[in-house]
Amino acid sequence: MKLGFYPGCSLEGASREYNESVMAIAEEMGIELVSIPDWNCCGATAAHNMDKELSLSLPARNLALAEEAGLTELVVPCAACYSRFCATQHELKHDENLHKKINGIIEKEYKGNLRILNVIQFIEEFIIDKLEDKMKFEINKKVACYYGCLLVRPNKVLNFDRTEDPQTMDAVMKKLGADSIDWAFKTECCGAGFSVSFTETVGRLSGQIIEDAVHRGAEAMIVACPMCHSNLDMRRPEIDKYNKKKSDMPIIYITQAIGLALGIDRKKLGLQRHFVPVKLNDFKPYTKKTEVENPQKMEVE
Amino acid sequence: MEEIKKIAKQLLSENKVQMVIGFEKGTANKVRPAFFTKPDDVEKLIYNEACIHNLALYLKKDICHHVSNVAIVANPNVVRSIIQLASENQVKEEKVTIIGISFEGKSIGILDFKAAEEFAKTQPKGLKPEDRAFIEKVQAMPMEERFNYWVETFSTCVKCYACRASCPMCYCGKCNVETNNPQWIPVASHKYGNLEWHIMRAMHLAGRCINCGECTRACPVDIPLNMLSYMLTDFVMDEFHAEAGLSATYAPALSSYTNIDKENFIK
Amino acid sequence: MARIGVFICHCGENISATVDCAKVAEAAAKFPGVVHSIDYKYMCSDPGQTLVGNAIKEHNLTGVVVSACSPRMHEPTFRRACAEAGLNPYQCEMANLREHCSWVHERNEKTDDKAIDLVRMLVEKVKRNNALQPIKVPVTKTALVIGGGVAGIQAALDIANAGHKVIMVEREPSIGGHMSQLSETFPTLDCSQCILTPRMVEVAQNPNIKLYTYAEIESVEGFVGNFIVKIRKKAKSIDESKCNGCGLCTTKCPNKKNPNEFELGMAKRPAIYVPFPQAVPNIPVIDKTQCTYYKTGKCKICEKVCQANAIQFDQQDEIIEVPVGAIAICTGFDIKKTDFFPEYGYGKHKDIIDGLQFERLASASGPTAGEIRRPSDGQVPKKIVFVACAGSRDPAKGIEYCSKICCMYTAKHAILYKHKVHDGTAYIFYMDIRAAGKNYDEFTRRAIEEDDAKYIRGRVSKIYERDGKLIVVGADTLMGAQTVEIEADMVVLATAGVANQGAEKLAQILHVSYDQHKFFSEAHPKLKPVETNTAGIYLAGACQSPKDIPESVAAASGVAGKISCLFSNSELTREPLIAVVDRLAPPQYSSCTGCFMCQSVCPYNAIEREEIKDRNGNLVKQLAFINPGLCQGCGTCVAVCKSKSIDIEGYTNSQMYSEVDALLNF
Amino acid sequence: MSDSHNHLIDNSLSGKIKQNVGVSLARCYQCGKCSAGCPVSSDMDFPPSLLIRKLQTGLPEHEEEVLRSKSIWYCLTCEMCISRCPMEVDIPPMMDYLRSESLRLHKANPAAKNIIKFHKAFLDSIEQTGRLYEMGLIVDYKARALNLIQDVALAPSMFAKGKLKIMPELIKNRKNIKQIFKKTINKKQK
Amino acid sequence: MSEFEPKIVAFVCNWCTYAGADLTGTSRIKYSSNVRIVRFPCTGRIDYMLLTKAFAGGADGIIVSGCHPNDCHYTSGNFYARRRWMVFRRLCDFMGIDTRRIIFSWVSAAEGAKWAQIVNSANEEFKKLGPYENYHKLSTQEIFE
Repeated sequence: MKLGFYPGCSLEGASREYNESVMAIAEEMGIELVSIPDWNCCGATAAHNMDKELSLSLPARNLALAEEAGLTELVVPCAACYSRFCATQHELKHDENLHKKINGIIEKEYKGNLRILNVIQFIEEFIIDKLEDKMKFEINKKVACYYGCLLVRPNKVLNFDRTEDPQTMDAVMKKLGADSIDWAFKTECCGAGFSVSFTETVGRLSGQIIEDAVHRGAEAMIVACPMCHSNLDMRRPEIDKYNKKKSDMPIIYITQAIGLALGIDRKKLGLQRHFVPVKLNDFKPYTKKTEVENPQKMEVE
Repeated sequence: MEEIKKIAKQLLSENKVQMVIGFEKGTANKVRPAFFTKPDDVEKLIYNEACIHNLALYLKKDICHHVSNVAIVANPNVVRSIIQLASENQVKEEKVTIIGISFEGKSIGILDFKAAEEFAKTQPKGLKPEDRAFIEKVQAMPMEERFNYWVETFSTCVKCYACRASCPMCYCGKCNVETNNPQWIPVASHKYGNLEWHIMRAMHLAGRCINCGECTRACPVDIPLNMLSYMLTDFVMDEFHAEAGLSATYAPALSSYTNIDKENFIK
Repeated sequence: MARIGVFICHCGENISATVDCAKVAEAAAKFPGVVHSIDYKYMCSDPGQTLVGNAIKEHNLTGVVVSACSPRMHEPTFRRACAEAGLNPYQCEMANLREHCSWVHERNEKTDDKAIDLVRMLVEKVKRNNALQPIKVPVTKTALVIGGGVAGIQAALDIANAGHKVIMVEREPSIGGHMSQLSETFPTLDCSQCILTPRMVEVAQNPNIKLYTYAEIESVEGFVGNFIVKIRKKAKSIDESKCNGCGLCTTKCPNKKNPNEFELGMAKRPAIYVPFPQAVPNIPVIDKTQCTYYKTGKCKICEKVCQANAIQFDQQDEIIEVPVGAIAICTGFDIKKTDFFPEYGYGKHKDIIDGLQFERLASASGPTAGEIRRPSDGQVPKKIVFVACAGSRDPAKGIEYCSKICCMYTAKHAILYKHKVHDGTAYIFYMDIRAAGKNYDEFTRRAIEEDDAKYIRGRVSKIYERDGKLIVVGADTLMGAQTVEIEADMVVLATAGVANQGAEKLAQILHVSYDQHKFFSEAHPKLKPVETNTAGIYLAGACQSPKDIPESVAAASGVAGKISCLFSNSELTREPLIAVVDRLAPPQYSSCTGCFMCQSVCPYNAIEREEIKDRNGNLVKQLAFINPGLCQGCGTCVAVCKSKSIDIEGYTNSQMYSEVDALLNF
Repeated sequence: MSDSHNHLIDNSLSGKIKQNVGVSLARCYQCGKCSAGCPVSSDMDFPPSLLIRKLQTGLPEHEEEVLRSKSIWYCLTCEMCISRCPMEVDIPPMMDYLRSESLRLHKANPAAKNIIKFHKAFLDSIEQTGRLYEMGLIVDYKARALNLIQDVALAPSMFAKGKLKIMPELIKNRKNIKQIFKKTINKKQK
Repeated sequence: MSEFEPKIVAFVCNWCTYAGADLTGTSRIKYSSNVRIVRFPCTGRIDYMLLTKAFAGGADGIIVSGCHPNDCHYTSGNFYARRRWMVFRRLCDFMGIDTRRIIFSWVSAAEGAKWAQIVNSANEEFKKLGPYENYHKLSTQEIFE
């Protein structure tokens, strides 16, 4: 099974562990992720902050390269790149002459019929069914699933899950046997691009996110975006300074969680690269349930 | 053929019917419709592959007006026409006795309407392959060319209305063509007048025509005007799954509806 | 020869601002058959109408074309003016130069040409109009009132007191509607039950009113004065004649765990229940989907305890067919539930409730007997945040209108809360206080000044639960759009008023038009607010758009007035624009071929089969015959008739042909 | 729809926003929901709804305040405002437009100089290598922003955890990237 | 004037689209002025021969509009009309009459804006198609050839 893949710059650099975990579970499930030949940076927030046409051209070049390579689906683990690709595809689809103009700028013929998948869609479509017979452990921990802002918004463009209180990552974690808590900062912004240039804001925003999750008893936070991960993990000193109390709740990627459930070696998942050490262990061994236990009734009381 | 004669003679002699409609030898080995009122005239009754006129036509003409019960030698086309006329309340079962006969001339015997419907259902229906081929050929033309094709084809029409006279479904006492306030259809046989006339005729036959082909046979200038109705027969079949001349309680296409009729062309 | 008079109206300057009326009048004068063509500033005014009258007498006109506003507006006015001047009213037509021309185009030559075309079209048509006399139709002097809320009750009582029979159909087991769920009502804070229950009893006791509760409208046929209504009286499984309303069955019923719709899910009720203590009729109903007997065949405890043995398990739904002359739609409204708001938690927080639920908390017969307590843990909330405009004025959520009553009932809630919880604080996030009724603004000032409700001007962006508290994140735009965060114990959303759930289906049964929000459409927003476009069907109350109680009651009395005036004369005159089959001398009798395709398309089965017999009785021909009493003038038969044997007055074939011809071949 | 009366060019800033971004600020009735939900509104000098109010007046002095504001630079375009706005006023693209206008007219607020420098360093790295060279970005940013000591402690542990790539990754077709930059952002700069 | 102005005739039903057009007027929504509205009691009353008559008379485009299904004031007029239009469009298409020049729509009494949008988009469409020469030619000059 071959799928188009766009790692993005952070997966090659500061968030290598995200790339390693994606590759590990893909390999485990027999999926080959084919990177776009000679892909370039999608421009992330910097590009659209400074110049609209640049912010459309950089992603468009990647999409054009992917189409030329004959790919039909494109897995984009990083939420920022995913959001930029979908925004570009959406805008160029709805504005004919802008589409022509951008094609002129990138000197390539970008058509726009590529299916762009974020990491959760990739898991839902290609991983989740094969999970049951390959799972070795149950992640029997209380986890807080954190979606961030660019994974679910703007809904008109992405049309993925609910914008407030999304449930798709929670559903995956439930499949892994985790208890995903109901908490209030699922889609609040972590401070994203201000990590370097306006760090105290990141301290406040990420601090509120960590504080709410810890307060509700989360033992780990599950993320699906390298920018969120670096803010919540690397900027933990600023977070603790804002919250005026230390927190050692680890931040792991959804792909790392699946890796742990599959019993993949922790080094292969890059767990050793985290700033906040991931001291999650003694998982319950997973026994494949023969009869389907009754679906957990959504008790209102 | 003897069997048909025996039935007809018996019906006439027992005065069950006052008239039998069939075919008799015409001049120069042609055939012509015949109206026998006396048992021994029935001898002249014949049936061969030339007998293709749709005799159901005469049920609505004056000749049958005062006849309380008429027997008619009916090949499958005639049977379907009679059933369609019955569904349009033009023919009463007690006034018509159908003597069924296959296209090849094999007698089927007297059929009441129920039996006639069963018989009609078993007969080959719908368009012949060459009709469909013609329709596809015309449909394939680009629109401009198609329009000019039909305008040219109809330009030879001289408005003799033979097509109307030969069609069993055109039984209106006063045809709309003859109304002049308002003058819906121009009287003159110029291109415009002919086109409008044939549009109206095709619309009137939508879902009612049983594809007997009489109209184009009757046309002195051989215009393929039956093709309009044939195309609509296919259309009514695909869209409304309805076919004329198969049931005496059939509701014609344009005077019935379902709420799942297609409306993808409506904004 | 036709002698047509053309009158071009300036309509003040509504038309003359973009159409050169003099030029149109001058052009019209040249049309063949036009003998008199003038333009005037206000045709519909009294002098304007006298102009028409005089012109008819002076030039003995045979036809009049008034080119002004839409015929849907003033056609009756000008037809009456022509009748008074001796010209048959149906010889008068209107060209729509305002709504279809001056108001929607620019001032230029093309617009003038269009105006001239429209006038020419109507002149050609009026030449072919026939003089017609209105059709007299009998009137059934019984009114049908659909809906038993305050509007339905008021309408029914007014009509009944005018001496006419009324049939009231209410979907719920008891009448009373949403008003019976309220605690107190603004602006006077008098108790809702106290002012409503007597009227409900009056309905039950009024000899002229036949009340069907737990019943719905199945179908409506016919037309004004002659409707035939089929009512589906759903089986209550109780014999209403025997039951004396003792309520023993409701106390003894073991199956008590069903959500109570009247209490909006904040309380439970047995499977056999009376919605609320003051219910009229005070007869319980068995909910077949919940009753153990209907599900498993066991139990029947209610039957055992009932001394009047009124329980009737095998009772079936009943279809009642009844002739009525007029229909009043008073089906009321509903409000959005809290699960409609993603940013406020999709309805999962139990302490975020809507306005009606707060009314139940405040109501003495409510689940908490009038004490304001939180649904989650029953604690008395010390801090409540009221959120106005929840869902209303929000095109993103598909509701762009203002629901009109929320500002008032939110102020009322703040006052009630202060009276019951003296040390409580009420915060109200509002957009603009819309309190335009009599004593309304004074009422909101009272909430602010005497009961110190804290009004914050801004919307709430998010509400989430934390340690049993509800964190409300809003903005205060009067403080430079500063973010405001309040830790509340309870939140009340003043959610948007929307159409009732079955409104669209009912509109289609009655053939009345409705808007994109499923509110019924009134005939004219200003001049005919309580009528619909369908003659004989009227609208009262919030089913037309969100309304408060005074407006609903006023509209209901308006409807009662309209219906009483309809019933005041024994016969009803109806537009003579109906279809006619042409007739010819024998032996043809008519060009109709008797194919009866027309009969199968007629929605009012107004077409019968007329038998033409010769002298000794045997059938010559069958012809279509149109019953003038039933024909509503839709004209479908005319377009379906192949031989064009049927024509419809007002839209005859020659008229429509001449209109199209006049528009194009000049 | 030939809306005749407003085809005359509205050259106020809000008019230009309507022209170039297709966002009509007249729809906003100042409900404040965007300001309430905005994560950085407390940092901003004018919260989003107040910013729009200033643009609605169409007065030059207000437009000046907007172009020189901190708000347009602090906006993270996290799309929270548009997802909850009752009148669907699309603020993020408006902010993008105001930022490029503010840069074009050299009115960028000094308090935002670090943010702008970071973006410039970020884009320079892409322009050179086709991808983001994080080490280069930090060095370039520190050279521009001159706050050398910030995050110095982080570098060794980043390196130890293998998160710091020493050598930049150069894509093959860098000419294509340079072309793109020349035709977009650099074209405007000159 | 240089630009081609198509002549458009609109056949509308009185209870819905005519009232919708009234609402377009009361809400002062402007739309192109080369459309002329002909009022019918119901779409069921619109005779297909009037459409060919309009083309013959020089119309370049036709709009036929009435009540949405289930909203018909006379219950079923629009259902019969819909079926009639289906058959008529198929016949015209087969005979090469340009069905792109006939726009069918449902416009309710509450959809004033939709009516203006239908007319404007129809006007644009007919402008692109240009005058309907070969039908006008047929019904005018060729008669006297």
